[in-house]
Amino acid sequence: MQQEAMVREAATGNPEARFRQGSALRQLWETNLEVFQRDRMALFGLIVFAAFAIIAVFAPILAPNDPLTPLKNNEGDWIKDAMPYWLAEPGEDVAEGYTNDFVLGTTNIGRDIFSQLIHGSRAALLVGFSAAAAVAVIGTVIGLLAGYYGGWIDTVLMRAADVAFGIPFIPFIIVIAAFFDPSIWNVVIAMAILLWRDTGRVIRSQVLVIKEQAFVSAARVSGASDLRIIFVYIAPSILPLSFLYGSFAIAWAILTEASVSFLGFSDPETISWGFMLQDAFLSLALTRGAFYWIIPPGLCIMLTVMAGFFIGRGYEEVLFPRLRRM
Amino acid sequence: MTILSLRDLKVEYATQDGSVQAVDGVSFDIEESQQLGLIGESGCGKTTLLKAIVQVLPRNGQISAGKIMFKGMDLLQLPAADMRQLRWREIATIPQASMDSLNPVQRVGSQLMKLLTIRGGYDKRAARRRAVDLFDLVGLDTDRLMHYPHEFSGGMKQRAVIAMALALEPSLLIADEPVTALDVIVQHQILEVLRELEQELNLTVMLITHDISVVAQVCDSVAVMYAGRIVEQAAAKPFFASPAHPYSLGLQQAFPNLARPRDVLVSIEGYPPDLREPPAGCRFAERCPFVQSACHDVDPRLELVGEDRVAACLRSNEMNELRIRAEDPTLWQNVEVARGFADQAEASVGRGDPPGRPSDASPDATAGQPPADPYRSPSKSGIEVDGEPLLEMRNVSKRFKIGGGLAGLLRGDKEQTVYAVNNISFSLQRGESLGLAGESGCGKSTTGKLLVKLIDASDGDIIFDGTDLAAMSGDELLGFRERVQLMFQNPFEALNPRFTLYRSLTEPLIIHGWKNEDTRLQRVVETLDRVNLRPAETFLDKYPHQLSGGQLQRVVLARALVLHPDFLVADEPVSMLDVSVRAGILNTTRRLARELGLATVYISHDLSLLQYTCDRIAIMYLGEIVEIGPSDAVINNPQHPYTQALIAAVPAPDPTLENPPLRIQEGVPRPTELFVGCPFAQRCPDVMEVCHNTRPPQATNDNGHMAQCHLYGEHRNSPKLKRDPIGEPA
Amino acid sequence: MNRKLKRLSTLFALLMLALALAAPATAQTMGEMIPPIIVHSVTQAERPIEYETTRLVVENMRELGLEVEHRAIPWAQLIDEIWYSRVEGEGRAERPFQMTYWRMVGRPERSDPDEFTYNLFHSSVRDGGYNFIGYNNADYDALAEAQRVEVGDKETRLDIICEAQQMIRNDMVNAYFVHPLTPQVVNTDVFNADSVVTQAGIGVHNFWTWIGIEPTGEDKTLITSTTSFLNSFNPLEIAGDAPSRVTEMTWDRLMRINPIGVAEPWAAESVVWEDPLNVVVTLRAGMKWHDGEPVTSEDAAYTFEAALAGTTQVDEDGKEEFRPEAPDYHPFARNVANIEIIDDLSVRYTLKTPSAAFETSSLAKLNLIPKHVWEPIINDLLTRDDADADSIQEEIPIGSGPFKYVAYDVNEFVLLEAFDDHWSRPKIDAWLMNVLPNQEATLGQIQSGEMNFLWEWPGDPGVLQDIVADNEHLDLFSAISIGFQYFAFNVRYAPFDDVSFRQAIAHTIPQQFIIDNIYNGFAAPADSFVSAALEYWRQCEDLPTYNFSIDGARELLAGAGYTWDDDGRLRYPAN
Amino acid sequence: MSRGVVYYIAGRFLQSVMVLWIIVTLLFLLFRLAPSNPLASYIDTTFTKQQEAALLARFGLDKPLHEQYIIYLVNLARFDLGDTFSYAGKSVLDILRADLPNTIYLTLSSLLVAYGVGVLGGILMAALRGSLFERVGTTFTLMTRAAPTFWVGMLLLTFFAFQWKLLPSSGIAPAMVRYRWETEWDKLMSPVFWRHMILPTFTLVVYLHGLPLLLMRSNMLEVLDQDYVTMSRLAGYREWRVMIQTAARNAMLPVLTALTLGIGYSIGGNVVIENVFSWPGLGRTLVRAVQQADYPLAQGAFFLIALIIVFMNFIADILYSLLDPRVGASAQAQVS
Repeated sequence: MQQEAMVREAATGNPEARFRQGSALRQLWETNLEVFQRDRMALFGLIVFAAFAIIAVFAPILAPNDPLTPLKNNEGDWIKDAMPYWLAEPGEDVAEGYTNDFVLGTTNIGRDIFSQLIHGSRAALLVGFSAAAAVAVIGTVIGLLAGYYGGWIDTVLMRAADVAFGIPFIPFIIVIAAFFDPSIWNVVIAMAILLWRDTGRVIRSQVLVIKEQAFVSAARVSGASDLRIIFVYIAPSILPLSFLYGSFAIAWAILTEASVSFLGFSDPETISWGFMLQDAFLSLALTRGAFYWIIPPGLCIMLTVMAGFFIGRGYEEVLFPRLRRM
Repeated sequence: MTILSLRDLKVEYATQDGSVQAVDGVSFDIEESQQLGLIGESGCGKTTLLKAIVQVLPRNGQISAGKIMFKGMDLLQLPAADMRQLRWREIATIPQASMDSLNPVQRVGSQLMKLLTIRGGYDKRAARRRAVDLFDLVGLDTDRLMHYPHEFSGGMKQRAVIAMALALEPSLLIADEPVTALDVIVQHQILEVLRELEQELNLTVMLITHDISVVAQVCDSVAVMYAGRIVEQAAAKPFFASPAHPYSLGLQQAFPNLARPRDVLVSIEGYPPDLREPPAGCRFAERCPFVQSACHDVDPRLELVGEDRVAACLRSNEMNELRIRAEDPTLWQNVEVARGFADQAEASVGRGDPPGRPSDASPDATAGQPPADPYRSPSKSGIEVDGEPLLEMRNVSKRFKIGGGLAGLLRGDKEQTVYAVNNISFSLQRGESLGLAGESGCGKSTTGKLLVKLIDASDGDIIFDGTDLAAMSGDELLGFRERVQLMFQNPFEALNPRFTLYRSLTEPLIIHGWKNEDTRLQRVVETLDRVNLRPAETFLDKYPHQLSGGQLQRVVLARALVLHPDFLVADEPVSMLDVSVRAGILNTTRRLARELGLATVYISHDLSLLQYTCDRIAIMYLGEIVEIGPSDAVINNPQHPYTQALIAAVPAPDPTLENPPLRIQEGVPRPTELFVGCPFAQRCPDVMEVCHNTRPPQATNDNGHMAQCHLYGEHRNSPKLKRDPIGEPA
Repeated sequence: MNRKLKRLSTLFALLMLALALAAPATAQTMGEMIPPIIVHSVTQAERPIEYETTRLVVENMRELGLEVEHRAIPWAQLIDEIWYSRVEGEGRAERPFQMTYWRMVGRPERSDPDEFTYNLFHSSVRDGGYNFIGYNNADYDALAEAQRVEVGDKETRLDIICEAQQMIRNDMVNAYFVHPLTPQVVNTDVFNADSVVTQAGIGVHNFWTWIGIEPTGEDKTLITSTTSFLNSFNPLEIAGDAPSRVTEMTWDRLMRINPIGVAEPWAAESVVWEDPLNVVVTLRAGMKWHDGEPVTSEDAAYTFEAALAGTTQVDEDGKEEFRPEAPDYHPFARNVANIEIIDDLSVRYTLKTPSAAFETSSLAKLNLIPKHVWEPIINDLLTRDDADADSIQEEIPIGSGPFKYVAYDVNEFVLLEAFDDHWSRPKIDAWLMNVLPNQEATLGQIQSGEMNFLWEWPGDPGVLQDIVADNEHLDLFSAISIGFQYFAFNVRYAPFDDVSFRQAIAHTIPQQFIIDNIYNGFAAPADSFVSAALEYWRQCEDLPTYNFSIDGARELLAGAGYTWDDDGRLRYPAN
Repeated sequence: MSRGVVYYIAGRFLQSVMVLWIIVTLLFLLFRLAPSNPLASYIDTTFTKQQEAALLARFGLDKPLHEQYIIYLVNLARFDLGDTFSYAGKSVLDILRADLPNTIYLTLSSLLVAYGVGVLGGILMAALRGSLFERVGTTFTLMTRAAPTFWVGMLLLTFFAFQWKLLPSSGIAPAMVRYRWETEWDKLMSPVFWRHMILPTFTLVVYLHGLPLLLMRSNMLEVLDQDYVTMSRLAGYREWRVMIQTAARNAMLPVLTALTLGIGYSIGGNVVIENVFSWPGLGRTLVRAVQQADYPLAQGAFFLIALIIVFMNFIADILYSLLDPRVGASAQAQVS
């Protein structure tokens, strides 16, 4: 009786209204749409990602300079550590005639910060999205297999998750990054190896719940095969959860890439925001008070990571209206 | 002295889609030591009423008008702090789902003592004494004072909550659904406790429930609520004798009564009005069989219709006449009933005993014939019984292993075996219906799963139409799946929330190779029509959440039938539904089983329901069938002490019928060991020495009525053991 | 396969060979394309200067029509791909390195050109030693050996050293471009700036400053820092830069390199060469070990004996192999044939061969160690296989130097205090070195006074300059280092086996631009492995210059027969 | 403690040991199969082939892989992490022993402050559910979680240490203070140490407080919906009692678990902050060890961090089963 009331409340109070469409794909689309319609913050996150994606794609066109080649003045010397011209007090030393070339100033050896920022979005998004995809796919598959089949498959996979939970994440990435050629893919690989653990566990427990639901038994009684049950009945309910973890994984990946770059384990040929911060730190930005080296990349990281969080939260609010959890 | 007095109370909920008038002008009084039962189906506003009285409405809820007077104080004018003081000291509340009302991480006694010290001003020692007394009072073992809630069974938790409610000696006790979701024996005992307390402590009680039999057992007056309004209020006896509102009439007829079984139960079809836009006239008009045109326009007021009784019906002056008309099930605007009634009449011809007539232990009808095999169906369903049975269970057992394995070994879990089903046998003819009953954990649901091969038996054979289930695979299994279906307990879970009804119903067809979309559609429409979802086309594109519980359960039934199976297992098919619509589902199922020649196994804890629907009933205890036989024989002439207890525990929806005292205690042991003797020996009131060490024989009479009990074997005259202390099985 | 067929196929193979040989001949004008070249450096994170320089040069090399990959990897990996990947097929990396950024740091004992002259280029250390570039020139080997033997006659030795420099410069096996200027900062509130001694090629962080620096007030503790490891204090180990600062003060030496780079007697009262093979060393009287024991000729003798100690083992091939217990110092004592204690304070060392560098690289190199401490340790080690003397860490290191050990916290700091019984007691009371890998922190501390002596600055010198300009209490010192930065070529393989090619690459290095823009002016142009700081050893004729000029490089290449194809890609000379 | 709980703990412990064994094995393989040269940190002018062989022998690197593995396991079991490449005469354990307390102080102080702030904030947010303050507050918290810690650290350093010179910029204390500390106790009693702790702690708190805050908030919202909370309202308890004693107490359980887990993960995650603030802890040592190719040290530090994480995961499980009697019971139900 109580449950009926709950379900009815849930149905009319809308949280369950996410189940509206027929085909799994359309449904997913609907869920996604709902997330962004309901949650303005999630929409904001989506817009941020979209904006950075456009910037990343058109980076070579948008960036006024090569991010790695120092700018040169008329004498052929590097224009080092130039303040953004619009910040400089009158009389302060701003290299003449170059103001348009470096709106955000130059680095310690004269690289254009604005161009670096623009190119940095590539690394961030590349790492963010590929790591998120890897984490979500691996986690979902493992969660589905472990949850659905149970038994020794479950045991093995969940022990593996325990192991993954026991490995310190940042140290692991550092070691991976130090042992193999510096590359942004190290972060992606390390995340794929370790971070499926959360997704996998949650999806598994969700599968366990769904698997026990009567409509799944009904499908089995009707003669549906395991694959049909997994993909037609269980997976569609799970996918939004994968998206949720995927969005958070984007955020973590960007943050992690930044940390690893900051520690100096990144590929110096790939400009990333973390690399910019490391460059600033090594170039003694703090002593120099060169906040214009520090603030822009930090803000970009924060913005993209926040976008991931917001989107993840949007999914959460739709999926667990009561358990709004971070 | 009037303890509580409501006057024209209105409560509104603000929702996204406008405001809902959950309680709309409710007035009533509760006098000192009166026990008022407030009856209504889910969503009628009874719980909201409670929350309004103690003023714990959710944030979006608001009392928009009216007065709540408590002992002369206007509660709505009372400062919040004073109101808080009033709670529990004066008005104690047993909330709905009180099982979850105990803080899971605090010991029960501590919670009780905390209440006594903080709210009651007791010092620690006195609080402890009082807590012990309270435990005693509600019949709880005082040794368990310092146990955690999870160490309590459901019934014990309920008792504990009652103890807490009584702790500060309130003037008024409000209990919201105090026995819902409890097993029948536990339910009986809680009601017993309540009844005793009422008498001992002279309690003033307001009891909120959907179950009129509970009210019949513990209340001296009744108020019926419908769609936010009180539609009738009366003293209990006159109310049950002669309801004065059509809704009350319907409710009364919808309830099965073991003592006075009905041929046809009434189903009040339809559902309550949308309280965002309540109708201008009578709110029950849509579902009322006696509706007149005026009913849609005029809003009936509560009027005095007799001594101390009020009802809100425009036709209350014709009520005596209506009452007589209401006896006719066809009246309830229900095709089902019309058809079902006809079926019933037809079926009666073939049935040995007309329902309602108690049969003797030694039936006369089959004299001269060899005693019937209790596991085979006697020829009484109006169905041909010659030839092979459709389904046969032969000494089937199901064991589950828990713990163990490499992981378990590492965790230090000892491997354990749960004997969920233990050596049961029965057979089922085409078209026959069998009921499986027992307390939770008795193995009846496991049996259901075995029957449809959701799980496989550990031992024994299940033969379906000549083929052993264990041997099935591939196409054969697919063929089996086509012929055997399962109907689920919870309609809200049984359908994939992401599928339209059409998709849900067409899935089985797709799986079984129905390639043509048109024929599939045709079959789906036809089946929806069959289960009275009409016009069927309007349902195809709907999603489960857009339907009411009753409609959903019809869809579940439709899905089960869409393949035209031969055999249906219905696991608690109506327990999640409101009483007013239960009968509808049962009637439809029963009718379709007939129409399609379907063999049915009903699994339910509700014996009256099984009596209503089944040819035969099997009583299960700890995985074993302790008694099986024709429904009427089992209900009216129970042999096994356990069956007797189960039947005695069912509350009658009639205050004049008092339940016989219950002779057993609550608490089914975990089935983790096999018994040498009788599994019921631990709880049996008639236990004998032999019961503990010898398996009881199966005593069968000619009627095919079997009980597995020493009372009917060679040891029938052995001296009975004293019940206390409870003997361990040897 | 029958014989006929076999013959036929042989014939066919020969035909193909002939065709293959004929093909380039028919092309006539062009050689093979030069395959992509990999230039190694460490990562930007590790050493930005090296990374940026390499980047710049790589860019310029590309302008020559070469396909160049800049491979920036962490030091640990770089070692693998350079040091351990010299020869085709034997390396840890897939193929031998081709060209890499490399650097040599300045140390006092490198004030004598011997180490660089011999170790960097002698063909005997080509396989496992420091001649990783694979230079193999018999003429040069002769010079490197000769300069070692030339004891008495400094002039002659100078000529030899000059000739060696000339030869290396001509052959362009290493493309030198700068000697860094080490910027160093002293807090002149605490110390008298005039008492700071600058040692040629090293800077202000030298023994003479440590013992001579005068506190101006009550604050008599010198606090400095290092960015590198403080990994061990062991008189028989040549550890990193920072620990060396500690060992040179804790343990005295018979001679020390003076500020102008010449060895002079220190713990020795006198060093007298009886002949080119015999030298008598007489200790100062009254010296004590930090534990109070007197310093005697026994100790001076044992210092060399310990360095010579070792066991001879026979390896699988039956070859005898000597394994010294102090492998770091063994090379410096190897030339000693006999040690004779003359009296309490005098010892005679007899050499196997005359050695010009014996004073600088042996007497001024070996730490004087107490026999009573080390003899038991060494004797024990001789019986064991699993450890060397350089893996020993004394609980409390005992030396006889002007400073004695007080406290040491791994990777954190080391604290020394003045040894009151020393004949040349320092003017400060305590000497403290913190480990501060974080340059920001270093700058913060030198400004706040938490630190008063900054000797090691791997960061941007311009920042330091600004800091000093802003803070009156800070003085900036700088000195040209003995060390140098260069690109090393693996001369074993094409195209770097060709002098002209190497010389052309040298032309692509914009020396002045690097000094101005990357070093912020804190570097001196380099053209040899002997630093300009070592004035004496640079009194040579002008060495050849390789000005930055892409066109010059092209001309050089064209002159050597290299060609460019239509895509502008550089090709080897035909044939 | 009942038998069930003991079984549960013993089982969990065994499981943790197994997990650790797998991690240790992976660690071994990772370091043995890594492409970098394990002896890179030894290269010097005088480095010869003989020395190389001797070194390989000294560190046991000349033996076949499986033999190395056995030796490695045996040594680990005795908690012998081997010798460092770069610190003569020091074992890996010596170095880690010096680092570990510093890391623990930083981790604990930041976690305790962060969880204090977070729990209180979470209760506040739950109490003010739906208000503007709550929306702004949670969004702000999300922002702090999105900001890279090292970046926050850099900003704080710029202002507090470099511009305003209010607080020290790095390390745990000037060496002249430090060398007088003979025991950890001396360190903890030193105000200078605590002054050095302020900035890194604050930086971590900015990041760390988000998890407990959001977790506490959602747990509170969940618990406030529970029947026993309604029950205590019905029982007429004061609102603060309902919020704090009943709701917050129950909502705290997962937060406490998160805190326990957080100790482990923070010790591994503080790597970046330790480097920004030159905090002489495990993380800084790990990074330096990796950079200097001191593999035994890097491996040891990694192992120690993993050990702490696995141990804290174990503790969290146990703690949860002790704090929440239901978990212990379900464990017990499996055996009884």
